[in-house]
Amino acid sequence: MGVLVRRDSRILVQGITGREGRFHTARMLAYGSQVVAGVTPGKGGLTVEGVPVFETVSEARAQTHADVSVVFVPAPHAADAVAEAAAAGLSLVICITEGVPILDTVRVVAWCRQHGTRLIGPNCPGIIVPGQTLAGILPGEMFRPGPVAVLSRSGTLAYEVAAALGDEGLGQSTCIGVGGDPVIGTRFTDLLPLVAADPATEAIVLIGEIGGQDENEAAAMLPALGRPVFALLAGTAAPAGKRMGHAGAIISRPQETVSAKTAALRAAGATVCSSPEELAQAVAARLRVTS
Amino acid sequence: MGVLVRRDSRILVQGITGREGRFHTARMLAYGSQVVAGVTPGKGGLTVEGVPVFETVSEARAQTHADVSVVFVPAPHAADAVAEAAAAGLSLVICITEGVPILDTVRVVAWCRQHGTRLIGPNCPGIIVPGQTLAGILPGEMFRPGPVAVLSRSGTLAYEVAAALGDEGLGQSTCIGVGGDPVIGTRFTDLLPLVAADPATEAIVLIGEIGGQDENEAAAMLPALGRPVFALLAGTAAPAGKRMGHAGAIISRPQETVSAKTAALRAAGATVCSSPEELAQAVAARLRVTS
Amino acid sequence: MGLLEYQAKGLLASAGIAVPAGRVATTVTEAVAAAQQVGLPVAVKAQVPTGGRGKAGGIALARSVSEVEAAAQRILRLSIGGFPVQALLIERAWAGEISDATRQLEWYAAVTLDRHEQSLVALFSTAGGVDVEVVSRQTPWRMLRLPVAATGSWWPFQGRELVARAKIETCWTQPLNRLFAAMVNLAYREDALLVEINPLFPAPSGELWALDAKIERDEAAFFRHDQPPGAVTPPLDWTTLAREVSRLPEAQVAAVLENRARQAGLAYVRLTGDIGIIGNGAGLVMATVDAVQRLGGRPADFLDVGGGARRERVQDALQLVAADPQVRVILVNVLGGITRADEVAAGILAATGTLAERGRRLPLVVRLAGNRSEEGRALLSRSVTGAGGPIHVASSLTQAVQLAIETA
Amino acid sequence: MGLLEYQAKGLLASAGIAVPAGRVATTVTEAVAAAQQVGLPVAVKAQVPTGGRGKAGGIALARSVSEVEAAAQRILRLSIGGFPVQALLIERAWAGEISDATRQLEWYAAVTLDRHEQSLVALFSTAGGVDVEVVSRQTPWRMLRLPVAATGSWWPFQGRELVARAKIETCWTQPLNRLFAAMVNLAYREDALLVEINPLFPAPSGELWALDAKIERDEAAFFRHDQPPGAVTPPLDWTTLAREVSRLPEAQVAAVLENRARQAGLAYVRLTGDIGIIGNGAGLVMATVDAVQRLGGRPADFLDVGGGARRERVQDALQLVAADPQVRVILVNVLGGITRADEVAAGILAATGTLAERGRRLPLVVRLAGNRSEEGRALLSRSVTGAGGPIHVASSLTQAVQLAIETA
Repeated sequence: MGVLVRRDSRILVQGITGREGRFHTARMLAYGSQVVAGVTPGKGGLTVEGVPVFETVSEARAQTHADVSVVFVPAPHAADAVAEAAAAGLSLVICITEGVPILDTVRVVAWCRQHGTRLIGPNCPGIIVPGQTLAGILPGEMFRPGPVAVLSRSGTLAYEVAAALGDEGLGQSTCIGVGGDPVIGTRFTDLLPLVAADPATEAIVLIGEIGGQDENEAAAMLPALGRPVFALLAGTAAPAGKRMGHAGAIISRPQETVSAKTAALRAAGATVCSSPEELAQAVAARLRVTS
Repeated sequence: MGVLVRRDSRILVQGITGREGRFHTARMLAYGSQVVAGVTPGKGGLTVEGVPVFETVSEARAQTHADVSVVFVPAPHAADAVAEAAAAGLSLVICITEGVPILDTVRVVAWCRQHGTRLIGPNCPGIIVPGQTLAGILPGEMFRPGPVAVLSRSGTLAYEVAAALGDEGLGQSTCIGVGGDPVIGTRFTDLLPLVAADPATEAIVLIGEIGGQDENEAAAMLPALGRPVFALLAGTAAPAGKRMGHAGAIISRPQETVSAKTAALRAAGATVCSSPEELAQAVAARLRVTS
Repeated sequence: MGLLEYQAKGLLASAGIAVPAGRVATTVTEAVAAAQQVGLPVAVKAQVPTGGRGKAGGIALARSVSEVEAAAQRILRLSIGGFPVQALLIERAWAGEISDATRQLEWYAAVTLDRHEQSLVALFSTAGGVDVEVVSRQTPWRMLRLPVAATGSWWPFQGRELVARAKIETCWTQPLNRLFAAMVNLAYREDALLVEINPLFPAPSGELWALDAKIERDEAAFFRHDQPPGAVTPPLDWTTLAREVSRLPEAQVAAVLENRARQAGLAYVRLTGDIGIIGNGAGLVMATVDAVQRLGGRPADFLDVGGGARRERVQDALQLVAADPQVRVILVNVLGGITRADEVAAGILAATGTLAERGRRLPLVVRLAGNRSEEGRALLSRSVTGAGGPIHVASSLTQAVQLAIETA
Repeated sequence: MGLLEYQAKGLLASAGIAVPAGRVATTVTEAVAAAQQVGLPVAVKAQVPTGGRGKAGGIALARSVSEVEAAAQRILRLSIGGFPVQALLIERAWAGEISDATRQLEWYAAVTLDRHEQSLVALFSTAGGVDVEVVSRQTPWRMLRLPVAATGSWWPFQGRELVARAKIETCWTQPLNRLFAAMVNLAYREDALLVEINPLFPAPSGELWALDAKIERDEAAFFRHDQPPGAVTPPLDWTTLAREVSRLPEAQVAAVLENRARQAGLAYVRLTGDIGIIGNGAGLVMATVDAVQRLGGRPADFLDVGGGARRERVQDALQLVAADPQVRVILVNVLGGITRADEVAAGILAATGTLAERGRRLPLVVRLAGNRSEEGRALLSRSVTGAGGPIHVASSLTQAVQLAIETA
């Protein structure tokens, strides 16, 4: 159980000796994640939070059989770190780093595709399968096991939704933050089939926002999923043409507004809500009916 | 029926107004192939052998729904032509052109992979499904319909084998020349599963040569195919370290010799023969037993 | 961040793209010298990091030295979109600027990031010029669009494709291939997310000239490039900023605050209400703005401090929002993850301390959750009676929003 | 086609890679002047398009002007692997050439095409020098191998990977990244299928020096590069070639014929028998060679005229094979596809005509099948009584081989 990661996922932390890497390694370990290796060039041989540090990903992988990498490497070197993980054959790379130059991302997304590596992010909070594993920076205490899969373009808004679901007594099967940058490795449409195929998932929550057309494309996919879908879209009050967030959302075309996305999702059968609380209540009502 | 191409494949010829393009378009049409469009930049609006010529592949595709391109464009521009066909969404591109710079091929192979386009060649004779369609330059009169799939690194040696099979009364289900260059779009290992899945194929002939390890990799795949495999390997008398042919075969490592490849194929259950006649007789004997 | 026209044209020239002869001038004297050097008639063009300078009177054609003097004098006194004109580009005037005869020959070429393609795309139109946005809205088929390989390679067939679709002479294939290869190369070299040439003039000689140009760089990649002038960030001083803002006409406040926020590395958009909004994560901040509006309040801004913000950054954020005279209450909504709520709390306290010293006492509504939120709330509760305005600590987003609306 | 050492080093230098100071000389006088310019001691190195020049005495260390004179005089009289020495590289001698002290610091770096990876690969070893082939055979783990992206991009992590696997100091990461990025870039720019630096000297200063270099370009890409000297092809004249070959010691015949074939664009490998073999398509020609050997004959060569050969090419092929004194019969095996058998027949007739005029009457066995083979056979049968030797037309490969063996 768990989409993309599971209890026995063997996690490698790139940039483990940095401030963020070290801090979140401790949190992941505390959550019960199998963090088996770290990589920081020039720091091979050290130990961080009991985790051995290697010079290169390929060495770390050979020694520890790590299969998932979580990247905390600073933005100027983050794409290189992701490329290294892909070349070393890791199947999943989660790039937490914010502020990666966008053309670096464009290049490394293509590189990952060539190497058959799935990239989540950059500029994302990672993945949590509550009660099993945490691969990223999501605050574990805000999540609990349950039947709701959460896919989100926003990290903190996903925590908010998880908290609201928790208030309704609902936990999450998996929560994946895909990242807020204009170019990301994995989008809603890549994940929806995986999430729908997960037997632990009874409902799907999509947390989208203005900008891009990922939600509209996701909408086209919903009817075939066989799971109720609930959506929350941020940016109703956002003016067109203004970039909301650093690398983030901007309305360039009419179909990129909240109202257009709401219409597309509703037409595809999704329940679109206007606040985390309303969304949590809608999910709870639906799951009570069906169970 | 037919692997990769079929009777109703809609063929586009890139470089149709050149000497080779025009000549082989006529031959393909005479064979019964559906050559629906040609492309030569600057010659849009002309007609060659009754086939309309377009400026670009995307225009040709939009107008004629061509799904296979056969490229006769001269070597300096061949990779660009292949890239154009891939970008226009053709699913199969067959590059006949000989002498394409190898690093052009390296680039365009990666490009085709990104676009989900299968590239056959370069420096290949193309594909024939005898009695149905010819997409390339194989001499149609040397082939006839039958149960033997032929995959070959060499064009002319494939014709030789087809003639020998014909002398034994055996025809071919499909014959694909993968091309003789060091870097090619599609290799034996890519094609073997497709050929084995073709109900018209009762036996598979691999025509290999010294150099590279494609035959050794193919050998690893044979046991799972469920079809008898016969092989002919050229270059028994070739000295090591000498390049046999322009871009072609060279023995760099011990496992690239005919004897090493013979051993690998035999160990995998293939019948390795020393001449086209012997091979044809072996196939005939085997198919008589099984039928 | 957008480069000024002369900077953009310098980069285009370095990539081998033809641009008109031109020189930068910052005074009337320099402008006259520049005009004599490039040769009359010249275009005198305000160099400001904003659009609409034509309509604002920031471009003039000058046929004589006295016309250059007059134009330079006038334009150097302008302020366009909140930006005082500090530099002029004096450029050899182009046929199209003198007569309308060649206006039909204004093409458009751009290389820009496309979210949907997840790569750069090349845009090309033979209907360029000032109305290109109208063209691309009303006759979208006239704006051609080709994806560019993730690796930045440009294939010759792409030029043929543009020529065929635009229905222009095939003799333009080579020039367009050269132009776009250079533009793509430039985009990668300079980490530009937009390289736009409009108008692009197809000269009878077969050359393509960049008559105006816009280049926007990815701010995330500044570390590997020379900083454009003005990108060096002085520390944010509240008193100076608040004084500057208080003197501006309302129409210019947004541009100044947004520019200052960009320099401070904050993602900020000014809106038109009275509740200042600060949070971490674009989605969360947008949702907070949405909630304020939905519950009947009027958001004054969107401000995202980003992930992992330290106290200094939070302090800057609060000071920036507090410098906006329309703000009557500030709502801070932080969900700790990579950001630590105790750092945020410390930043809030530092800011309210400073603001109180300068006499700006704003009520704050703070909602902290997640990573280190208890520590953060403890910090705030110990200091509620501190130097700033009152700090209300809310437990949920809805409660926080309601409190802010009541307070405003 | 391999470049000469000085050409290769010139390209490396143009890519920003450090090479020793050196100059080319074609006479003893020039050699002395060059030595004075680069500074004694110098290495005097024969510039020939073949390996093994060290063992053949083609490299000498010279500490004085008189030693330079002596070495230049001697080496300019050498012929190495069939190639008379026409140029010398006079190069500032490197520590390792003077004493063995730094021999342990001979590293190896190459970028070369890898069939299996279908791309370029980077090769690196700290056990370089003359024995690198032994190293890579006996201790293959000391020869590190990293695939290079199809697009030619080199990632910084690749240098870290090399450093970690080679167990050298991490201070070499940057120099190796710069070196390999430059080599990959050079390979793409020059269409090189091999860029090899051996030895590569890691100087204590942190620079990596290319002490010897080999670059092999893809002949198929010559159209977009300057032709290396010697690549311009004079037409193949049988009389001249046959005379030259007849004067050579047997050991040099193969090199000269193979070189001449390459210039004529023919894929030719000399073997040691008496049956000359010509065909179209490498696989078919190899199979023909194999068949001759299997049936008891002795193949004199492998010659592939390639696809779509016209008559001139076929004529050149026959003349080249006929210039080899060991050949007693020529077997032509052509299966028409993109090649037209009638063109081949016309080429055969043209060649036999020329050869007969010059008194070289060789029996031919010709097997034509496929595209236009009937027309081709008709042409040949009308001309069997022509000027050349007898032409036997065979109907199958086996028959053709048997006929050739009987005739030889």
